Amino acid sequence: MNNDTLIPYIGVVTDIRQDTPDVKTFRVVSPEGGKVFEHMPGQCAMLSIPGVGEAMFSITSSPTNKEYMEFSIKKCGCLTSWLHAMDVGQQITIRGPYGNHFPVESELKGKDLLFIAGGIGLAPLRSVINYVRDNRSDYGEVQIVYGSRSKDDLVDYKEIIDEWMADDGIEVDLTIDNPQEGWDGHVGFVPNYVKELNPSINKTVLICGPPIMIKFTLSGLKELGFTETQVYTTMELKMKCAVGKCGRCNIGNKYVCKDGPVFRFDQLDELPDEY
Amino acid sequence: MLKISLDKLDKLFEAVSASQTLYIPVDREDGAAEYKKYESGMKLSSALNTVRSAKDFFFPQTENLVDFKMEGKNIEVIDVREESEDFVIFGVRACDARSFTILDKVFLCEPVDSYYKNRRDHGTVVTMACTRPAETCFCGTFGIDAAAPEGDAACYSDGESLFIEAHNEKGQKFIDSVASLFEDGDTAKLEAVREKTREVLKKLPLANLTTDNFGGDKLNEYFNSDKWGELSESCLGCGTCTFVCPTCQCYDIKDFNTGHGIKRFRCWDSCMYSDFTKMAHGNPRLTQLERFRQRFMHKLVYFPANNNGEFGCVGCGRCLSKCPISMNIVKVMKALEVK
Amino acid sequence: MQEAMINRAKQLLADGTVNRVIGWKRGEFAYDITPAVFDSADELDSDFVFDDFTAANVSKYLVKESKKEGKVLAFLKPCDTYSFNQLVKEHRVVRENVYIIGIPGGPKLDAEKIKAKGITGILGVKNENYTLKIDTVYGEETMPFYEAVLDKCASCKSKKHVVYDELMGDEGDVLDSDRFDMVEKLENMTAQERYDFWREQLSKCIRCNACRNVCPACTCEKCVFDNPASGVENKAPADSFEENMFHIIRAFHVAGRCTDCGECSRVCPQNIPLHLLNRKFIKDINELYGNYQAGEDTTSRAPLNDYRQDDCEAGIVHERGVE
Amino acid sequence: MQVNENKEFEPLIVAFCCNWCSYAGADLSGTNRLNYPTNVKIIRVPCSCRVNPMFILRAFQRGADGVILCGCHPGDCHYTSGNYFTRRRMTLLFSMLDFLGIERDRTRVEWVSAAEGAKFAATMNEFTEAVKKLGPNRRLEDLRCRKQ
Repeated sequence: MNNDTLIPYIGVVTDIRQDTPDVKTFRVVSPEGGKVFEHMPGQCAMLSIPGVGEAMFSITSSPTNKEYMEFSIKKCGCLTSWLHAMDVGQQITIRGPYGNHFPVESELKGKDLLFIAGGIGLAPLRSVINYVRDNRSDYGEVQIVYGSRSKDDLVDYKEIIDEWMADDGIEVDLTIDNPQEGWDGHVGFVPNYVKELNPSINKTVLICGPPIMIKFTLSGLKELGFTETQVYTTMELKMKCAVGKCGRCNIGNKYVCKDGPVFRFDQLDELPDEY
Repeated sequence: MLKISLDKLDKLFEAVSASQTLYIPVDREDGAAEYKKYESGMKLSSALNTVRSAKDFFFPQTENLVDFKMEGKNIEVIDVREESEDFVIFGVRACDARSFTILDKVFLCEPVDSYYKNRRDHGTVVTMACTRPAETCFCGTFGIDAAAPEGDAACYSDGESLFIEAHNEKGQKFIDSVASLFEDGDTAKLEAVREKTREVLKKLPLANLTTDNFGGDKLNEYFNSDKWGELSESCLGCGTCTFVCPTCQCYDIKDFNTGHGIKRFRCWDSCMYSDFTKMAHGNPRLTQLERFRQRFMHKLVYFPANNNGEFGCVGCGRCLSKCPISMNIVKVMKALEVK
Repeated sequence: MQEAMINRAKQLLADGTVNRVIGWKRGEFAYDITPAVFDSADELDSDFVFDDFTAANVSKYLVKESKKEGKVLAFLKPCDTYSFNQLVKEHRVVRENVYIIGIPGGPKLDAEKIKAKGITGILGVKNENYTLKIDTVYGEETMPFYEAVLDKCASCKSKKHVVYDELMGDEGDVLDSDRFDMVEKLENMTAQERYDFWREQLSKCIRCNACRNVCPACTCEKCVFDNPASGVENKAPADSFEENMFHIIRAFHVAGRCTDCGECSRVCPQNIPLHLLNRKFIKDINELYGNYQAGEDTTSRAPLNDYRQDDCEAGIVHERGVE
Repeated sequence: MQVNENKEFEPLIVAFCCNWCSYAGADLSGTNRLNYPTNVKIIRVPCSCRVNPMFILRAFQRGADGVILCGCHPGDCHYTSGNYFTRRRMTLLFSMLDFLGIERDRTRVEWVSAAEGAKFAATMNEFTEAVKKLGPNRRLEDLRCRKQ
């Protein structure tokens, strides 16, 4: 019998990094070493601890990383609490890659890119950002606007400072919600910050974060002159099968696991408001 | 067409069940019918339909997907799949036969569900034409002819004999395997019976129900209809409609810790249940209105939008007779329809 | 009766006593009525129905309805008043927000029983001197009224309304019913026979949860069987054990609170006689701890919230019935 | 549990013991060097009243062949009245299990005080024997949990 997508592979957690108080980044490889499967930026995988549960997580590492995959996971439910309690060397099950991806090889190619992320919303975008950094000549200017509740809640802070900010042609604008000791950067919410920054309307926008942030940022972008066809986001709903059969992650007739998770806002506009 | 006398049906069942598992609808003590594995002496039910639909045979209520053995930090994945044995389902009605086409669209599209395909490949569907449709029947609404069912092979009764014809290779193989019991028969009387059935079908109370105004193109119009509140008001949020429905195919995947391993199984799930879309950080369908809407939008709008206009309902009428509060797809269609 | 009910409802709507009415709404056929809330006289005129098929118990809807703005008028049959009273006792409904009109009870009919006679294509059902005249697409059929009566009505326990604001029709009495006969019959079987009986019945269960969701005593905000943290959450009966456990625990959880309204068996799509489990508890409670009828009043202590120092020991199970 | 023809069937007994009387009684039987079968697995609960019907059923699901519930003697409950409620609950539950055709000797309630070490041992011996006679629990087991 052919392999079935519902039967998972084994993944070994080789490194666990505490990013913020409630976010850890897990490095996963196959037991033989190397990646369990290849993916595109924006795609997801189903991770599970048998007996606890299975859930969809976006792959945070870039496909250009040939050694391992990374997942940045915020502790918020049953499975994620278990994942956070794991030690290095623990095996988990993994299946994927699922869903579509950001159109890095088509629509985004040659474009100036504006990434907007809030909190753990950076996780799916990090994959694209690093993909773009590794294929730098294919894309124009890159601007990253990233905000979170506090300095401690900025995911991948070290990588942002040491690598992204050190790159030429990448502008990184960080912001936190409230003033904090030891923070001399911008203070304020992401939507307002984006308006203050007044980015060029030629940029293509990739946005991910809490729904409320997306909502206000989007209306801010529209005020600046952006159109919905310029803005991409990635969604998440409850999933079980991850292949469009179990019937729960739909928004209208589109399944987030199969037709998403990446949507352009004009596509979302045609769908009912149920997410 | 080939025929066999109705009083020789048990001979046919004996012959079929000698070589493979045979399932036929039989009457239960409480008056309802259900599919049972054929054993000598069982009588074919004359009931119009079974309470549980025939989808069980290809998409059972629960099935083991995979086992895990956990040892220290290590996990062993055990593939529990086995090649299914050949089986025959006899006496499937036209509506249920069509439901397999709908389930196929979900489970056999890429990536193919090997669990479903395994059973589908090994199962032969022998249908039975209806002669006494009920008031709850509206298969005609979905272009199904109850007097000429689909399936691998189809049977028709004229009250004396059972006629059989093959629709494909699988059906022909079935007929060949029991050909010695059949003889050539004259279908004149049969035609009359079929004509009579079609006359009855036209007189049924739901005969005029159409899907003309439903489909993928009115997605937001129906989604935002103000009728949903009233329609879903008395919904109990049970799963009766979903579980008796031959086309409802949503499932859940769960793990069961047996104490000496983990069994991952899938089971039917219902969009009517409050935890269907519940995630750690919230639930996009918080009230019964949204859950109720999802079920009917899926059948009448989303499914046709994704499947060239085919609807996710076959008009079998099970939900009409089984819903504890008698709220069903027909009432929804009539209340919702925008001409 | 229906006419009188509609008129009275319209009066109460008009004089502002209530702002909506909960009752039953006409369906597509003769028998498929749906509980519904009516806001206006027009709606009442066109859709309100009260006939031989209005068996659904609307008490449970009042848990939600009574918490809304304004007062709701509810027509309650005798058995429904027991359920309602029990909900009042458990502080699940806001009594002040409900105006209750007691209406005569059944016996109500079960469309499934008509269909089980092979009668199909039903277009209309008329009761003429306790003979049902059934108009079908295949011609007219007849059957005795009493053969189509719902099981729950066939063993009716009471025609008395235990709570109401006003009464339409005559008040009835608590009846001397034969409702424990089947329980007794089972008790007198051997353990093996009982086991076989229940295995056959419970193996039909598809876990649709209709019995639980319709039950006026099942009003937990979150059922243990829906709670992933409970360790017993299950959606489908993956094993015969789960079939047993669900029904044992469900019956146990309503033991001493179940008024024996019979809705569980009425709605079961697989015709499992679930009421027998509840009646077994009621019968045991009556025999071991004294007669108790849940819903009869709003003040007495429920048998499982109460004890006596000289209660029998659990070993009494060994001394009763047949092994 | 597999019934092996060569080996005598050894039932698994789960005993729920209340912290204040029965658990202490079990302790006493130990300090007095009284034997009770190793088949008995004790689960300590704060009061016999803590035992929910679900606990009993889940013990059977997970492989128990008999379940016994021990608490303080009526009137001696550490929480005044807990065991009175237990008594009603378990009477009804056991009666229901009996009604469903589950062997009635698989369940039992026994009152064991902290001073009754001998009674504890005797009860466990007796109960284990009774369950042993019944053979493995087949009517209220979860096949998935059966060890192959």
